[in-house]
Amino acid sequence: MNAANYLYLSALLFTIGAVGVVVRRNAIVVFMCIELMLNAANLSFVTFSRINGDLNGQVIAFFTMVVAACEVVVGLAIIVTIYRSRRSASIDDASLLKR
Amino acid sequence: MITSTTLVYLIALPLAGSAILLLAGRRSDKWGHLLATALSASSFFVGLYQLSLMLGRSNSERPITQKLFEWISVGSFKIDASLMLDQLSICFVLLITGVGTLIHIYSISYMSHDPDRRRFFAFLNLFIAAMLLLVLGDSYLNLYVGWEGVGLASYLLIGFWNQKPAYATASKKAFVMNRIGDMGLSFAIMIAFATMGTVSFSGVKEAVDHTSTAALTGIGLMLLVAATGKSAQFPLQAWLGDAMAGPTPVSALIHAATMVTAGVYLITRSNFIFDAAPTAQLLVVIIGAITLMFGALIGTAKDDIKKALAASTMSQIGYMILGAGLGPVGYAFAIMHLLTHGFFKAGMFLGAGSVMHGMNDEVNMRKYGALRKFMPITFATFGLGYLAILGVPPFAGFYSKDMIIETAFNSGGAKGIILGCVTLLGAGITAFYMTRVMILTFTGKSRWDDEAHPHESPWLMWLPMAILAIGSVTSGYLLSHGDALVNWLSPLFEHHGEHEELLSPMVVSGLALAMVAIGVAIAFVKYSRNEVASVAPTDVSIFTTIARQDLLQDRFNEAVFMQPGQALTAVLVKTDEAVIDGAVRGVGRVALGSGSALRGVQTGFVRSYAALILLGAVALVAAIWVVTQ
Amino acid sequence: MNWLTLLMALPLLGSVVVAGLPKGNEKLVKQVALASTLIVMGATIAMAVSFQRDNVELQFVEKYSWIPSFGINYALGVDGLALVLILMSTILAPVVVLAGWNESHGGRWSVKVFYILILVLETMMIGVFAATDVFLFYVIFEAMLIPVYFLIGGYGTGERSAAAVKFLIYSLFGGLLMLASIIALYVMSGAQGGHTFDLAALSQLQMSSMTQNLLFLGFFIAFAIKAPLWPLHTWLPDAADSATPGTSVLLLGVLDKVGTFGMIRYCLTLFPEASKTFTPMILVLALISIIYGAILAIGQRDLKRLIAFTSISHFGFITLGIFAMTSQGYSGAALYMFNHGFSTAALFLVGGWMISRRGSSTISDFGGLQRITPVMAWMFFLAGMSSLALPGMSSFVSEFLVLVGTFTRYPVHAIIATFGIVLAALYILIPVQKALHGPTTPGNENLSDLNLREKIAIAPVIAIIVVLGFYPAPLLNVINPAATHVIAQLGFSDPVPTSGGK
Amino acid sequence: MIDLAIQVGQTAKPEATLFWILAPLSVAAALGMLLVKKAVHSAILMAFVMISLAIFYIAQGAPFLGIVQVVVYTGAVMMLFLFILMLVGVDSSDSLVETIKGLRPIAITAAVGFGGLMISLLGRATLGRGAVGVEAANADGNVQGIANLLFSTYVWPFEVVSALLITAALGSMVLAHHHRIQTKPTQRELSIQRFRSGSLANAAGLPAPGVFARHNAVDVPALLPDGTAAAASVNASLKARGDVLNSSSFELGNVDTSVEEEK
Repeated sequence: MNAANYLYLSALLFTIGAVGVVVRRNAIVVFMCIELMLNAANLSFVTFSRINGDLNGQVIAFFTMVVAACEVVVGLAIIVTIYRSRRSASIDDASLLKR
Repeated sequence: MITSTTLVYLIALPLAGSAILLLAGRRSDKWGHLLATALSASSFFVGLYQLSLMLGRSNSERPITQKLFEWISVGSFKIDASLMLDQLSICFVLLITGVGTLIHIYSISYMSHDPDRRRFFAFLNLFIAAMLLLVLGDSYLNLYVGWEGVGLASYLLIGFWNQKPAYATASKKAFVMNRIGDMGLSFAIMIAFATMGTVSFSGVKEAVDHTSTAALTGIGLMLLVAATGKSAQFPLQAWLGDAMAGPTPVSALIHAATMVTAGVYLITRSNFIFDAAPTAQLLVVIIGAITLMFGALIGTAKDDIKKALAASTMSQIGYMILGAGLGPVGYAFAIMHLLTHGFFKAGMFLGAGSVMHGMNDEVNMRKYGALRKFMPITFATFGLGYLAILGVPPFAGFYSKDMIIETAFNSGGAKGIILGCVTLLGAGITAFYMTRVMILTFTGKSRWDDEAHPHESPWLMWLPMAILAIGSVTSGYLLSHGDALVNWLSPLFEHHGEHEELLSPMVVSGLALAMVAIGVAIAFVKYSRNEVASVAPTDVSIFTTIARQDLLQDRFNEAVFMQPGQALTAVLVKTDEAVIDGAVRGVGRVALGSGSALRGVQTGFVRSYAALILLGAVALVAAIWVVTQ
Repeated sequence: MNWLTLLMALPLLGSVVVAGLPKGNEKLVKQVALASTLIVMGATIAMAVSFQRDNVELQFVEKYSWIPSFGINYALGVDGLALVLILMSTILAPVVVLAGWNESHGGRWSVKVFYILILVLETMMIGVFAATDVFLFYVIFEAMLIPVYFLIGGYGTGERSAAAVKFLIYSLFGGLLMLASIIALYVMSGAQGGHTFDLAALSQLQMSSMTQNLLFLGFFIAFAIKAPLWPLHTWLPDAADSATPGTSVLLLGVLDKVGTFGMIRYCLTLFPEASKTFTPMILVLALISIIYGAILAIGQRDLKRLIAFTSISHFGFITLGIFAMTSQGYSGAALYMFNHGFSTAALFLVGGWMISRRGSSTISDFGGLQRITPVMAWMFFLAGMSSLALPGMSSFVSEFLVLVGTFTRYPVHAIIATFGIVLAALYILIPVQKALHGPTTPGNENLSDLNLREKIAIAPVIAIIVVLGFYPAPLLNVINPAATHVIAQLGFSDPVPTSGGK
Repeated sequence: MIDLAIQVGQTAKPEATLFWILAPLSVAAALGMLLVKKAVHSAILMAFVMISLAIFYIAQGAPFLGIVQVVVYTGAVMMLFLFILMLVGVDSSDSLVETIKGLRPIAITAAVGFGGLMISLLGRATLGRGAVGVEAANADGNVQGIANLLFSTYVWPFEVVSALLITAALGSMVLAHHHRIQTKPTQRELSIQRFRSGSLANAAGLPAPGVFARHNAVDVPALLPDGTAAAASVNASLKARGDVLNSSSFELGNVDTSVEEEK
């Protein structure tokens, strides 16, 4: 089977994730979409690893996972904090960074 | 040339007086006027001493110089602060210090009630110093210093009572119009330096021979511009009438006897240039002739005694300029008329001052009348001056003015005839307006208000008038006896062949006297036999109206220079604000505007930022797509 | 002895002392500041005495490596022109401190800060004229803006912040262009014998005429903004309007001279060919500045703005003299720089006193001051006479030299410029008439005349103006050798008398 | 089992079958994430996608990553998500109506453009190029291979990432820590506050839930003396969840109050 198919899949997932980040308002869903994008990237890495025949891509994907985990931890903490003060998980409500 | 070490005292004494009086301030109120008068007089005596030395030397050794210090020296532009006294300068030195001292004495009394008398004397001394520098400078640039110095003194003295806005304006007008003339002098100096490499009188005189006529004409014309400014000649004449705002002694000294004749001095001093530049010389004559008539016509309509005299001054200086423009033969006569005019016009101005002094500073002659009885001495001295200006023999004007008329007739061809007629006609008109002044002021019925208590002036005032009156009577004879002045000055001027005589002196004198008689007669008929209205009649001919408005000179200047200038200024001020600064501010506004336009993108919504990032990613991928194609 | 470093260090030391003084004692602060400036003035005069007049090389040269990796040196040295300008700056500094004794009150910051800024500025004023390393010059050139920015923005009046920002941005814009040119020079020097910022070495660079023209413009625009030359002048009236009189004196009297000084020191030296190429254009700009500045001055209603515009006219004369390329023009321009410092100082200081007493800077608010405050009125009048270049005042000598020098090479330009002297009479006499003459108008009756401190402050300025008017030789003797040297280096010699073509 | 999966994955045909079954499903699940209203459903769909990806990893010779993916993502990360969802409110469902004008068309256009361009680029880059395969690299075992790299070439990033992980843990603790601005009110203060409030209705404290004698569960509202239900007696979160029993059946009116007489 052609390994490139995984790349196409990765591109599709990444795009869907990106759209999700833009169109969804619930912070948690947005986060999940970000995770989706990261995973799509990971899939690419693994595929590249296979195409090139060495394990570097897999190591990078591994790192990505760690970083993604960190990011989720901190990000969710932020969401909790915001939720505590605003009683809302909608990211549109936190729009003070303007003008 | 013989060097001297005493020349500088001529200038230093009055300059020191001025400095002491100005720096000491109110502390010198008590004795300031005396110090100033004494210093002016001592300067006069230094002048007399120099004259006696000069008389003791042979003709060629008479000019003396004194180098004070090196003033400006850059490259080949070397100007020393040095003085030169020759036969021409000494005439002026004695006139300035002599008449000046008399007027100092006069002013002690005339200004005695003024709280700022000390300042007045400081300015008078400053003027004497500057005027002496003007006539003693040995280069055009040194002359220029004195030239602007007298302008400054004149400005300060015209505006002496500058708390009156009109007087302040008059002084400013005088300064600015003089500056236009000064600009001419600057041009002359620049041309001289660029073409001859020197600006000293002796250097320029030597360089004339190998300088092109075009350059000389340029220098000559520019010198003429300078002369018209300082001597109130057409077309820069308009300031002189307004300059009468100054105290009367100032009018007598500066605006009659000395400063306004500086233009004549300049032209006479530059005789070597004008002799080599006939075009310029011709223009000098034309300017002189125009001003002569111009002043005379204005004089006929003025009711203000000082302005009438001022118009007369303008006209008389026109005679001098005309004389100076007639070339080598005319210079000496111009100077002679200048000297005699210095006596009689100063005397008449002082007389006018005396009249004003007795009449609560009223200047309108229609409010005078019959003052002969109340001011006999003033009447007598003024009368002698009057006879002198008319040119009645044997008074001073007879000798000097007739010489100019005669020279004008004899200058040859149509030019001679035209000039002769103009000068003759001028003499007639002079007779008319001076007689008018005499009649309105001293004879007829009294027309003054009840408040006026005419009285004769104190001796401190009439004494200078009397001395000047003696001068007006005798100076003409003394100066022309045996061609004294002509011979005295002759080493300075190059003589060419004499013109043929068109008319003999006797005929000219006869014609002139006839014209004077006609003028006097008309004036008598018009003013002595009829009642004079104490308010100027308004139903007068258009000519009188125009003459009363100084032949529309101010209107012309206003319409042609002042108003366009003001409009230009206003436009430029607005343009600077709107266009130039506007462009600068526009740059700022563009930055600001683009910033606030882009600010709209910063909605604060994280998702819109994300959308932008996505768009950026699309752009990036698109770029890669295009590049890798 | 490292005279120049000493001169630069002294005011800096003074500012450190001022900074260490107790906060409450304002009088002590002022006295220390005055003493520092006086010491600097004394030191400068001592240095000037040992200056060799006929030596056209740079004197009091110092050179230390500063940033070796870029070949940047701390290099100082003066020729006649720089010496004269340093002398002017250090004489003006104590005058400004003394004259503006109270102008630091009512500022945004304390009195101490004001004098620290002044003293720091003085260090830079000396440095900018003494620097012979282009990079050092640039650093000081830009660093000078900072104290001035705070002096205007912190202690000025009216829209001081806006004026300060306008001044800063204008100057920075010019400085940026100059920086680009300096970097280009540095890069080119690398290809021709080693990277350097040394002025003398850079002036030997070979470059194409196109390059030279562009680099010249970079320098020239910076200096034309500083000078300021039409049409880059609009910051000056605003800055002068908002700054305190003392700051204005330093701004117009000294800082703006950096522009004309730079034209001579950098534009002419580094780019002789381009200078010749642009001379016709620059002369026209200078003429426009002369006439335009004068007309705008006539049209001003505000005293400070009026003085600012007269300066624009005067800077036109200076630029004209520089680019006339004759020894008279050059010496006249150099002398003009010195004289303008003092005549503008006199105008601004006396004008500032008038304004602070009256509480308004609108000319028509004054009236009849001559009767009320005779000494102040006379000082203003004398300052005005100096500004209109009356013979006997020092500015006459310089103005006439510029005109004569210009006339020998560019007669038409000189003639047009001469019309400026008539306009000068108008722009001085109109405010004199409105403010000093006429009846005393309401609001002016109780103005007080100059006090002793103010008299002491203004006296040396007037004295210098008058003495140099009659005896300019001390300065001319210093300037002349430098003038002939520069003119000769550019390959010019004074035109010989033409005899009018005969 | 893993060996089996690898074998299945690496034989050409079965892998293709696996891919063509799982890939459309995972895309559909991802799209579903965007379209469903409830966050919980999104999370479940997300978990599905992640597990599919784990299978793909294993199929591509990365069994270690596949396992880690399941453990870390579906195990830890998704749990975190669900925890937070519980905190925030499991039942809350989003409105899918766009509030920022023009954002959705832009997003979709951009996404289509991005996806299209990416796929076009990928097609251009990979067409006609076969994969090398990681069999050689995995000769000593996948975990050993990765470990070799991780502790040699990537040891420095590895350390950095570990530091990051600790920092993140600390950071989240700091963020989540509730900083009390005021001191906790004492019982005394609370009781004073109750009396100071507008009415004395709650002065005695909130009624406890439950109906005595008949029912004492927390999800049943207490009965007031008049027999009606006291809404305030039930915990708000129970109400929000809708997990409140109707107390009407226990109300006084419905209780048979007839007393049987004792004989």
